[in-house]
Amino acid sequence: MVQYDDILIRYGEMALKGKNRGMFEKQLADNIRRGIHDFPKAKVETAYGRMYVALNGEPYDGVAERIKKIFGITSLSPTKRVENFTLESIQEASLSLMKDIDPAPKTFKVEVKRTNKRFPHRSMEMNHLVGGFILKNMDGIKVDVHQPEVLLKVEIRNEGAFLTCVNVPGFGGLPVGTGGKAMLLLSGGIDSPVAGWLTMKRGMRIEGIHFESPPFTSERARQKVLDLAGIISEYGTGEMRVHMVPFTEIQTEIRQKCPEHYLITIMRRFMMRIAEAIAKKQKALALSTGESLGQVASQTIESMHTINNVTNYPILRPLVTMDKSEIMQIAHKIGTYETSILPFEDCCTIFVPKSPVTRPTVEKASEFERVLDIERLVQDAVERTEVVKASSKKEEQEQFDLF
Amino acid sequence: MVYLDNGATTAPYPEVVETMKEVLQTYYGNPSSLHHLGVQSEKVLKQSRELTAKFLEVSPGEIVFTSGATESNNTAIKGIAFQYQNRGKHIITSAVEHPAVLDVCKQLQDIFGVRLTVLPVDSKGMVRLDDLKQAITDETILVSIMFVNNEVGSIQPIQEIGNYLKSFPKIFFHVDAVQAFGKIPVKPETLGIDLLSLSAHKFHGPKGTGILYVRKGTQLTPLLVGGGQEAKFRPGTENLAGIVGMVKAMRLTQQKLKDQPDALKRMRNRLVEGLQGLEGCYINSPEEGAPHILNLSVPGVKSEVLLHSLEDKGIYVSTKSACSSKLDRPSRVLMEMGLGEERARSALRISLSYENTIDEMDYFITTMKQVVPQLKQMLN
Amino acid sequence: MVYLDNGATTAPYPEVVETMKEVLQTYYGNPSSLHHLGVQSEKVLKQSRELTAKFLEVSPGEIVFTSGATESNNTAIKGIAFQYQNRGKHIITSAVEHPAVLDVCKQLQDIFGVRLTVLPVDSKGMVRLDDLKQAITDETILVSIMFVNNEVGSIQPIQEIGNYLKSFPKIFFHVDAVQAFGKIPVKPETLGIDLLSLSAHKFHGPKGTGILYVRKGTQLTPLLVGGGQEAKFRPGTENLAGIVGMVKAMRLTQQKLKDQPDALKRMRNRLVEGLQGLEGCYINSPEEGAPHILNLSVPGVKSEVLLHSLEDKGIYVSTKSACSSKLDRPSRVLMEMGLGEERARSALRISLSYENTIDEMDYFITTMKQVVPQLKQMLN
Ligand SMILES: Cc1ncc(COP(=O)(O)O)c(C=O)c1O
Ligand SMILES: Cc1ncc(COP(=O)(O)O)c(C=O)c1O
Repeated sequence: MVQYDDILIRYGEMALKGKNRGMFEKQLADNIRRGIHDFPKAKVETAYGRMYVALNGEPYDGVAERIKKIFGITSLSPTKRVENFTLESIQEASLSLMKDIDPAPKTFKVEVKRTNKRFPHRSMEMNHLVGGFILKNMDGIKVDVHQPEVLLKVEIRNEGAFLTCVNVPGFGGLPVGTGGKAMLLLSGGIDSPVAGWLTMKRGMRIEGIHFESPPFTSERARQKVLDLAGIISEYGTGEMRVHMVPFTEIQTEIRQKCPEHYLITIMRRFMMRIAEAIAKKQKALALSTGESLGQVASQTIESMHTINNVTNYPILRPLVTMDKSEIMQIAHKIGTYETSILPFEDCCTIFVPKSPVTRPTVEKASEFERVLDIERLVQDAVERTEVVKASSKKEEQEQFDLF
Repeated sequence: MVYLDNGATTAPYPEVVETMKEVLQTYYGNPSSLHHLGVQSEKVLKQSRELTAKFLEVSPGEIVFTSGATESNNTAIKGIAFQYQNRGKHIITSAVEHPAVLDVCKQLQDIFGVRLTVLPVDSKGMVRLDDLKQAITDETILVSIMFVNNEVGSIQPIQEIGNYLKSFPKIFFHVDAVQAFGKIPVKPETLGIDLLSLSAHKFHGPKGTGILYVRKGTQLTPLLVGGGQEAKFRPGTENLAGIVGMVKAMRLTQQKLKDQPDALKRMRNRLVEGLQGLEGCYINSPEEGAPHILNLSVPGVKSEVLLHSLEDKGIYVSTKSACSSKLDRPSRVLMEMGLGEERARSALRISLSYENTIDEMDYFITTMKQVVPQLKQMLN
Repeated sequence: MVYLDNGATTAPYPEVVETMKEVLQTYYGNPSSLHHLGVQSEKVLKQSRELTAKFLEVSPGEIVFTSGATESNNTAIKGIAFQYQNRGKHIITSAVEHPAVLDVCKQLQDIFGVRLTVLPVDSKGMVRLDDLKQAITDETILVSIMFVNNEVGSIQPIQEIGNYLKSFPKIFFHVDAVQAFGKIPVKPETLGIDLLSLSAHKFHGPKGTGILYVRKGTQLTPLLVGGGQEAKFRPGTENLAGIVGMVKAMRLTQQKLKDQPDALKRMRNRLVEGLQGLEGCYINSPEEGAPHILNLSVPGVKSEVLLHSLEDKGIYVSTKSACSSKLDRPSRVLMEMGLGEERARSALRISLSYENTIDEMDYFITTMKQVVPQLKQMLN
């Protein structure tokens, strides 16, 4: 097992010119720092237009696991630093790196870059010296200069020689915190966390809004939502505020006073109104939802139109064109799936009408709603909303003083 | 707080906690060690075994200490299945067993080619002796039937089955008596039982300890293999603190059963009477069931919703067995009893212990009468 | 009292006892129950798992809580053997394993038709990588090698084996690390280990709790079947007090390893030096063995006799592994190391913990120098 010294971080520099760049880098460095807070010795460093994490003895695997999630990073590479400039130590280090690759590669290529001109061997010569050493000491491996499985890069600089041969892809995107704020309507299901994740991908900070209906929903359902928020926050700033909106009263009012087939439409219109009110308070400029077209009867374009009618806020629907299977794939990839499928009631599963309307209209919805004191209900729910901070940091969750 | 979830688990008696603390501090030597500390631990272990045997009216050599009923059940069922596979490969169990029996049998069926008969139950949740008689074949090596059902409290005809099986010396009889001990008399020998499982945390003992009674002469292919402890039926360094805690809990519980044999029954009767006036509330437990379990349904109100409404008032109950309660499925046991999906989806289990009081029953009744109509209104 | 039998078991830390008491009293709810008491217990359980994962530098989803290393070993070995039997039926282990590994493999051989290769060890008690290389066949599904031998302290070449096995993605690597945790770094992931067993009572935690690390993606046919707890790898109501006690003990022990990395080694060195002057006393442990175990022999003086003489002076040691110490046989491990029957019959195991002191070592040395000549004289 090779002990790596640094992790080199690459980000989409091309897209970033001018003064945005400094802000972008600072946010990315902050997000990485928060992501690896429990590896205290690891330090984020920016120098000469690149960013790297000095491991200082922390395990590469554990640190990389965290970093590779963070939006804004296109790829990363573990690097080995060789402090003395002897040919032998560079050869040995190169070999150990190659041997560490699992599964063992069949072809490779060496690429040496020498900026330290005092080093006696030139780049081209070094390519042969290093490559030859590896060929001699590893079975079943060949050089392929065109399409090598592994590209071993050796950079000989004044501070030392830096070796990398693994390139771990990141998720790309922009660092969370560089693109304004949206409020995410977060249920406990599969879709909304994925929608949140995709919203974050473009650099937006998000806060969650969750509708609770005790006693129909439980402590575990609430915890599940916070867990989900914690999981997706790992891709951004490491934490996320979730607004817990008490929704029982509104649901029962609708249930008792409005026609059953419009129940879901009206309920969702209330959710939008409340979300907008909270967004205003939190200075967010958009709402984000997990809706996709035609998934369930309530997600027709007519339905979307009718629900959208109560707000002027932009509603981001990152999943709108996706199939369920695509959404599930992402949920698996980002680690929310297992939590999403835990079977606790959420506010949308309690009152399920037998035949919900599939083509609701704005006119009808407004008319049915007239019996309700919309303003009071919304205001009351917003006032009683509780804000809870979800976090990927364990010590910020509820902890027991037992250990 | 009114804790009515004693079927899921119980709070350890304060005396149990104290005694465990003492064992942890004083008798930490390994019972297998040759020196004094080991000898002391071994003596404590021996006394624990003797007391357990006394409480169950069996011999000390027939007591195996385990890590709980799940392990006891697995050890018994797989132990017989592997040990006697040359005699036959047929096992009989019931449809209302705990997963720690039913799923063990199914695993044997799926992976090890055992043939399985799952006996149905009647509307009271009881197996019929006739069904059992018909199921027995030359190949049958084991019958595993629980004593008291954990969801509805039905008491199975263990004595009848035990008697009947006496004429089949080659068939072993295993009984999961987890919900029976301390509530009704449990005497494996007079009941004709060969193997019997108990779990300490169901009678105010610690979690992670249990008992397997193995009738003398019964061989088992050991499930766990290792250092040879527990007469090789269950090796591994003995959890002495847990064992002593369990034995203490057994003693205290048996004492309560003796001193107040009707206490549980009185509380349960109070519940039944008190709930009679509540519209739309049905009792699922058979009248002659175990005294500490009462299962009821309020059709139209999902179990989980009623549970959380009661929780708001400080009352803790469960929907079905604890370990399956996180799955959003109708109760399997109620379905098997033929009570229908609506009742199986709206079931609550109230489970009592000697620590509960009649006042708590009254509080529960009052609360139900308050909460249920509210919920019904909200849901209509 | 000078307790030098920490390889058999350790005294729980006072903090462990306290925290267990608190859990027993406060967090007795069943983690599977839906109400608040259950939720609280579930959260405590979750935190326990996260901490354990952190200590071992793995993910929480890879941690399974068990009732001890015997169960962990049985679960791992049988779980792989049954799950992957279609791939092959060959298992490799070593001659110096604890019975909770070796006898499990033998049971699989005797009853389930598994082919077993038992690797020999050299005079230091270590397996040779070359022997392992030669033993591997297309049929091999599991290699089970302990980390630190419990009788003599030899550290097996786990890293080398782990590295080597990386090129055999279809072979699983199980490590019984019971005697390693807290004494040397145990990081299953970097060592290339798929399954790893620990037992809490070997590092001042409670008896009856253990850990099985199961690398992500590894399937196991569950040994225990039941209510589905522990991701179905190990069902049964969780022993929360034991688990929390164990995690606390892990934390304290790791802290000691970090704060005083040489403490054990220094004590062991003192023993070695101090005993050099004692005629007829041979060290059986390899020099580069684990820092907490020192095995020695005084040929001509039977282990048991020396043990009891030391006991008279308040010193508690053991003859070999605790669980086999009641059998009057020469140490199997020493025989395998080729040390001969005479030394294998007169062996003592001194096993240390961070709670021991240099003064105690000196007392042990003095006592040995006093007792051994006396015994020799009496026996001549
Ligand atoms: C009837 C029955 N059998 C077995 C068990 C399993 O016991 P444990 O979880 O203690 O292993 C339980 C309770 O969970 C039970 O109620
Ligand atoms: C190496 C080794 N493996 C396994 C065990 C078994 O552990 P337990 O008895 O806690 O199950 C022990 C100790 O007894 C041991 O030393």
